[in-house]
Amino acid sequence: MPIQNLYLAIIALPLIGFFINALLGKKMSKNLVGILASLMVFVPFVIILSAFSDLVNGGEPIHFQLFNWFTVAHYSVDFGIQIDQLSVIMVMLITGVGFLIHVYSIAYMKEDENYSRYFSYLNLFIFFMLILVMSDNYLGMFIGWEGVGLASYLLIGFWFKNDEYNNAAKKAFIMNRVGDLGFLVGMFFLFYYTGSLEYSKVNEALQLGAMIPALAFATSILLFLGATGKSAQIPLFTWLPDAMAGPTPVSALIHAATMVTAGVYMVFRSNLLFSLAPQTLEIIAIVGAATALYAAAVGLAQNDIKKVLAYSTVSQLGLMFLALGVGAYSTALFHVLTHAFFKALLFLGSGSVIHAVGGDQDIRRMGGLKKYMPITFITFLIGSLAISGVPPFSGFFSKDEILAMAFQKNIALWAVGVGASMMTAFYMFRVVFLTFFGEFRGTEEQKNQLHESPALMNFPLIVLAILATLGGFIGIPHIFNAPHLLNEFLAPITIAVGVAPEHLSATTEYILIAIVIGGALISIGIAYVMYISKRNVPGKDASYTGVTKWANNKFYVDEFYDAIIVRPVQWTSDFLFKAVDKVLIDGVVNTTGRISLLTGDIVRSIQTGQTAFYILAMVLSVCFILGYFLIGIK
Amino acid sequence: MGTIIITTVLGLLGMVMDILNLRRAIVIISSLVLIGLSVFNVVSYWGINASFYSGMIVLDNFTVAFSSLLLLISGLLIFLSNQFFKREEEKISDYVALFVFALVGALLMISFGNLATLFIGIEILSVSLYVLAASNRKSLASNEAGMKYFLMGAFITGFLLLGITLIYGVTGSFDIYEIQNALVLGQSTPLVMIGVVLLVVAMLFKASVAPFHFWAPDVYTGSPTLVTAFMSTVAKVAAFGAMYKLFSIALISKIIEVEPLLVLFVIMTFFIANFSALKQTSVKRILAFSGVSHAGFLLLAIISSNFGSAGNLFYYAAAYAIANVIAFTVVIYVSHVKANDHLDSFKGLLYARPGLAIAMIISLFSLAGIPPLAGFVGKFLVLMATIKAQYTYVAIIAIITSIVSIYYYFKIIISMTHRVEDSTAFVRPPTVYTVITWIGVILLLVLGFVPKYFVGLF
Amino acid sequence: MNIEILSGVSIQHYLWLSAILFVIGVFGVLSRRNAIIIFMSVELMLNAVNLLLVAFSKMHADTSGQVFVFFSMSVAAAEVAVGLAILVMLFRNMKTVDIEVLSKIKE
Amino acid sequence: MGITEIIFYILAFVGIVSAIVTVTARNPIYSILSLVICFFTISSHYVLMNAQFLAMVNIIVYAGAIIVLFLFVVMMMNLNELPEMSKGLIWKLAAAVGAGGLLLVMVASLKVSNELVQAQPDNSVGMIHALGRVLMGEFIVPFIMTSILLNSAMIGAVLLTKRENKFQKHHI
Amino acid sequence: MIVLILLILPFIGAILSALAGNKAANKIALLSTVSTLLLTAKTYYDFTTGSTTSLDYSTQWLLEPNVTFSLTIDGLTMVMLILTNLLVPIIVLSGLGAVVQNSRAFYALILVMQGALNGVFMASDGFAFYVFWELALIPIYFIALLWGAENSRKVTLKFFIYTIAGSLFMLISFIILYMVTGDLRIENLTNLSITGIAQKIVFIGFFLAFAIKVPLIPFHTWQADTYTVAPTQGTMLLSGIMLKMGLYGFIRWMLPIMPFSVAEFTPIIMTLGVVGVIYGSWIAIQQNNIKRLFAYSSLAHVGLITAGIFSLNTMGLIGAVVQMFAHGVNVVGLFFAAEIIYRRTGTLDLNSLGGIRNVAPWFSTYFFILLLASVGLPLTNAFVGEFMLLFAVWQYNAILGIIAALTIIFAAIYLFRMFQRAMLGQTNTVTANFKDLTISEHLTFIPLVILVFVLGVYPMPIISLVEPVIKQIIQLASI
Repeated sequence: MPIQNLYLAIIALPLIGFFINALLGKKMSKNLVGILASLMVFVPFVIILSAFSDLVNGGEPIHFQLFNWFTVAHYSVDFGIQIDQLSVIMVMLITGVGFLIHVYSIAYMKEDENYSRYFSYLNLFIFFMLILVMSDNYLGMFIGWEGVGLASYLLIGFWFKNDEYNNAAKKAFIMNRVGDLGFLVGMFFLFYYTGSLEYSKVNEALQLGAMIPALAFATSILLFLGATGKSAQIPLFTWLPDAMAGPTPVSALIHAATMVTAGVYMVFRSNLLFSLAPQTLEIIAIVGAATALYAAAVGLAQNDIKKVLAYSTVSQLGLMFLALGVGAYSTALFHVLTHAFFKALLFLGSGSVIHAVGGDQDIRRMGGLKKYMPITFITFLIGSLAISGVPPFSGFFSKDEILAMAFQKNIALWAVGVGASMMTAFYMFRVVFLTFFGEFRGTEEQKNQLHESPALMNFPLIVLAILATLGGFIGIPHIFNAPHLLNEFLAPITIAVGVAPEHLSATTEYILIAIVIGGALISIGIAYVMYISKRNVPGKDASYTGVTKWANNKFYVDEFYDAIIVRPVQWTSDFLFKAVDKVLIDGVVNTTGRISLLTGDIVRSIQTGQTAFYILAMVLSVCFILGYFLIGIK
Repeated sequence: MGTIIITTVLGLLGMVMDILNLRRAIVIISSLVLIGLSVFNVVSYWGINASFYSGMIVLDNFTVAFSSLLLLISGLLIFLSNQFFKREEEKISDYVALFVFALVGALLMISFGNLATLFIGIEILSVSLYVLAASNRKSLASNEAGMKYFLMGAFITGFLLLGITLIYGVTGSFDIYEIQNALVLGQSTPLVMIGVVLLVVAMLFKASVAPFHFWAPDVYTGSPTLVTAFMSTVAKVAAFGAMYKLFSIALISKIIEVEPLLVLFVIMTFFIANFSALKQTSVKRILAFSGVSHAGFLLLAIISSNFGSAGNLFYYAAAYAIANVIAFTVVIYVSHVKANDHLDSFKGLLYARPGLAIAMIISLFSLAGIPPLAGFVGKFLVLMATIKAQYTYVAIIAIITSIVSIYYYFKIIISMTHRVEDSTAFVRPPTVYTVITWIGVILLLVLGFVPKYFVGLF
Repeated sequence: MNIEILSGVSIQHYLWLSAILFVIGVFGVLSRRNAIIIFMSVELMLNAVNLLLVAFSKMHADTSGQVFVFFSMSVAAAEVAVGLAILVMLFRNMKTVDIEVLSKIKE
Repeated sequence: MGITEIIFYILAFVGIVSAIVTVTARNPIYSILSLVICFFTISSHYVLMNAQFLAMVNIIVYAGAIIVLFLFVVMMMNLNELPEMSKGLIWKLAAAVGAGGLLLVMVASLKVSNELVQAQPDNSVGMIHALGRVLMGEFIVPFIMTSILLNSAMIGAVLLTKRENKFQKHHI
Repeated sequence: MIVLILLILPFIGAILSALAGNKAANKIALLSTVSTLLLTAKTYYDFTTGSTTSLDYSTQWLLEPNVTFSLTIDGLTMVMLILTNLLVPIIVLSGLGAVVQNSRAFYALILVMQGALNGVFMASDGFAFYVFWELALIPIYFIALLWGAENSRKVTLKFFIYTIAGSLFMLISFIILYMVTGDLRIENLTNLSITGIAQKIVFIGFFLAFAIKVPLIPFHTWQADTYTVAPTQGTMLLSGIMLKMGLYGFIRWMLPIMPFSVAEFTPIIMTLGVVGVIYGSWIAIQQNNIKRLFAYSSLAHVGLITAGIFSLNTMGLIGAVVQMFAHGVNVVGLFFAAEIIYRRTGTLDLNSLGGIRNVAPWFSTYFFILLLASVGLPLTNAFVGEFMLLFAVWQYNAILGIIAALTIIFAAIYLFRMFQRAMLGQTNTVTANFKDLTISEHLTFIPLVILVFVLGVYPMPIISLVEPVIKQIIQLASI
């Protein structure tokens, strides 16, 4: 079946790229490595475009099985590929943005000695990510799910000589594993109650009522736990800011555009299940809103350009989950797309900046860069506008849709969302103003080296800037009477929603839009006043006080986790080893031995060596025996 | 019967050869004759169930098998005496004669058909062993061992004699079959039981079953090692053979009443012997206590067969005796080159003399009951019979104390595995040591692998 | 009940007498330290038993009991010979016949 | 009370007393001498029971050989001049308890002896003629083996006591 | 007959390598193990193709008592044989790079061990099983004692006495079974009508033997010390194959024979298993000796397998077998990695290691792959088994299942911590001169890594081999 092989190639090519680069990369020229790796992502992109066009033109989703993974009793899991509307969008996103980031990396990583390893990891990541979105069952998704975790681990800890980076990588992996536990157990529920893990069969069974609401709640909450890990939601978000230890393109690809949105994908994929459990949705909405607000608040006081972006990512992911929580699955995906464009753009832009200043990431030591690197400046500005929700940039559309949906559900959620996006606008422009305006505040040495990035790096910036600008038009609010292309395309997947939500009245909608835009502009204005007009530059970390200090220190969540989880675990481990294992359990064993030896000492002391004693003992024994018989016989 | 005569003549011949100045040949001729005799014995007397000389000697398969075992083991041990008594060559014929006479006593003990034969057999064996135990005249330990053994042995002879007398008083005969008949018909009055008990006690003493075992560790420790080897193999096997014959024929109707006590003694033996051995530092003494603990198993083999079958007893005895021959051979070698048998003297043996050390390890494994060696099969059979006889708790005690026993057997093994700086003390052992140990090892393996040819013969 | 083996003397008498002599022998073995005396006590025990054997032999009107006494005597003789030899040797080495010195090997 | 009975009691009394003296006398010589007396009473019992040959042998073997041997050893080693070694009170008590216990159980057991049956008295029993027949007929094997026993004892005695001047290696 | 040859071949190899010189011993051992492997492959072929070759062997070993010596190969046995005979050549191969004193004895012992292990798995009557069970202990004891670390004597003695104590209780159980049936062949033991206290005694006897061997908490304290002092090949044998004996015993000799007691004790054993999972992993978190860390991790893994077995669920039992296989492969690989570190640096202390990845990329890669397999990453061999096991435990009791599933977090914590501290970061004086792998070391790792992926992606061969056996066992085990 050649057509299947073609789709198989989507997955296979990145894997092949991984193997070639991993095994032979050292011997190949750097350019070859980069080009090969990029091609291995680009070709799938082209293939998926054809699938996309098929689907757009009303073609059937592609679904086929490769082979049986395992079958035990009536439980069976196959390796299956499913390319439907949802997958196709995700694959396009992954391969498309992935390709751009590969290209960007060719230039960005030029100097690194482990160039080929880097690209092999990237390809590996793409491979797993594609498995994640193309599998036709949960276990397949889980393969990708864990696989991207692995790739993320490898890439965060790419510079493994630095132990801080390693810690960050380890933290990311372990936190993800906490989520994976939820995913795994959630799968058990699905497997047991629906008898399968294949999406279509699961949905079929769910529609037939395979799960009572309580079960659906348990299952969905467990799956959501998985999603919080991968998508950095409260309470499992702390790894993402630390994950910025990896090379910047990695942050763009994995920790902004693709991997972290896997949680959204998963919830979307399981929308039927989640719709069966309204309580879970409420929890998701609340968690999403809280995450959005919290991360935005932390973002206000960060001075590391990548950290700011990281927190903004967490915050945006929170918004996506807010959308999921209010049942607006396709809206969440819409934001995934736009976010991928502008956040990848921002990260790559920041990478460009970091590249220019020689690796420094602190915005307090930047400034005035717009004249040195205009392309970066413009694209970064576009990204910032998009994330701030300024029309007509893409972020506006998706964010507006989310907020409208939230408003419909619960005004408090909406308010939180608005608050978060206002903060977002503020801190993004704080970054823009501090980085690109004013005078350069770094060292002379750095100043002399400031330069615009090479074309290979600018090309992705430009492409992404275009996407960030125009991407929003695939989902135009209904009040403008244009078709919402995305929603229509995704309609077959969102079986769960059943009845489309009622649209808000036009007036309300206009008011909401106005508030969002107004809020964004106000925030930008404040930032302008603070950082351009007053030329404020944030001081040293130590100088912070009050709320700012708390925000700068991420409200001490890491410390909190350290105190209530990490330390107790370590302490308990020591205790178990030293007290329970060595003293108690082994002590019992050793004491048995010692008691035996002691008994030996006592017993052998009756061997006194004195003949008279021996004879006496024998005589007494004989007396005893005879006495026994006398008593027994009479 | 021919076997006993030939053995007796062999002993006398040895003394004659001494006169004829053929000392060097005595040892070799004696042991070869004995080993040959063990084969001859089986070939010519197997399947004969008969009594000789007015029932003084009773031959059956059981007797033949035990005789051959005793002959074989004695043959192997006497082989060593050439080396062992090297410094006293002029007395070698005396030693060998004493060994052979002791063997005659042992043979009488298991072929008796009359208590007189048993009594004389026991005394021949004992008297020879008293002398042999004390035979290292300059060693205080040997003196002490000989004296202790003699005192207690003579004392127990009184009990034995009293027991025989009382049985005679009740039954009017010394013939085991007549006693059997008389006792089956008679009641278990105190007079009968006191006779039975005293006989049993005397046999338990010879077999070193607790609480009549006290002599064994001390005497084994003090005696010259070759004598210890002889005592712990030939004497013990003979004692158990005699005990079985006595219990299963003469006392069969009354021994059932002693059975609870015997079980108690078995348990005591396991407990005392195994725990006492734990902290010993002399290898000989460890083996002495091990011998006592195996006496428990041997007695258990007799009890668990309901005094009706000696298959397990023979198998166990053979496994035990052969393993002991190997172990003592190595101990003799080591105490020869190191002048003592302390555990520390064994350090480095594995690296210096791997052949001997491996044989020793195998024999200790067999004693510890680790498959697939004969010792394991023996324990397996005995435990099986024990549980079949509804003595599950005894089996469990046996198992638990066996676990304890592993500790002291392994103390020896571990000692041998120490690496030492200077292993020159371990001079090349005479070939005969190596040959004997490996003959033993092969026997152990054969017994272990194809037990079906040795178990259930009678 | 009373089996008279002699006129007026029953087997019971001899049982008692032998028992008493035997136990005196046992007591001697237990209570003395001098090896010679212990030997003699053992001889006493053996003789007590011999007496009983003869009495039984008389009772059963059976010669074999008396024959057994022969064996018993020769055993006693042999034991004494060996025992005294050991004793002499011990005495040469230790200059004593106190059996309490024989407790070097213990535990 | 017949004459036999009276003789029995006298002999028994003398025997027991001399036995007690044997095991309690301080001086070994006294012990030996009283042991001789004891043996004589036993021999007398044998005569009483019509076992004249045995009585004779008893005197020859015990009084004649064994006791002389004892005496010889005691004299040779001057054992009677050795400082008295006496056991502690506790030991003596223990010995008494042990022996007493044994006596108790034996007496208790021997008290009832109704299972003993008397055969038709036969005066030839104990006569040398009958004895010889049985000894050389039925009991020939143990009889011959007794020679081995004595042989062993002989070798043993020689082996152990023969003095030699040569250096001897210690065996362990 | 092929069964008998398969049994004897390693012993012949042992004799040959004992007779060979110290230099040639390892080659002869390798040759022997490889030929055993080939024969196993042939047996596998016969087995799967249903060829008429008889896979049974039986002979009367004793007439009275009626004891036979029987060997049989069925699906479960086949899997265990493949595991054993696949890993032993690798273990032998792993020693090629190291200098072993008295290597002929060393390799002879390894081969004896292999023979005994094959015997344990093939035995189809209680006596043969017991004999091989004990026999397997001896070579490993000596390997650990003679080629182990300085303080090996005490530790190995404890190990030996501990394990043999367990097996002796099993002997009692077998004897009691014999009293009931008059026979020890497994097919006659399964439909027993023994109940009540007798079944409990039998059960406890078996349980002690297996639980100590596995080891199941709280019978595990011999394990970490023994693993640490034993030479690495010994540790590989111990952890890779030998502890599977206990698990195999659970499946083969406990479930079908004592269904009532199993049902009665299942809650306890399941709890012990799951507690073991948490306990082992938890302790592993703070361990600084690599081997000790692996030992505790092994404790966790086998706890899970035990729990899976006693869930009495097809999924659980098959998962257990799959996981046994996977664990064998992974743990051998991990210990080999530890061995390489030890060979080159002379230490296994995490505090003094670090930065090895800078200097030994190949080694790091293999190590990392095996580590991932041990963590249970999907597409590696351990994942499928772990998934099935957790699923089965979860089916038995959801709470236990969730607790057991914590292992996926813990495993990541301790293994990644270990990897980071040993392999990542800057090199130091200890690790600066760390040489990357030699050819023979490559050859050792490669098959393991291949197995990791092959079984991860396609575990069906194992599953289809054991499924009929497992179904039968479950049928017998369900009351």
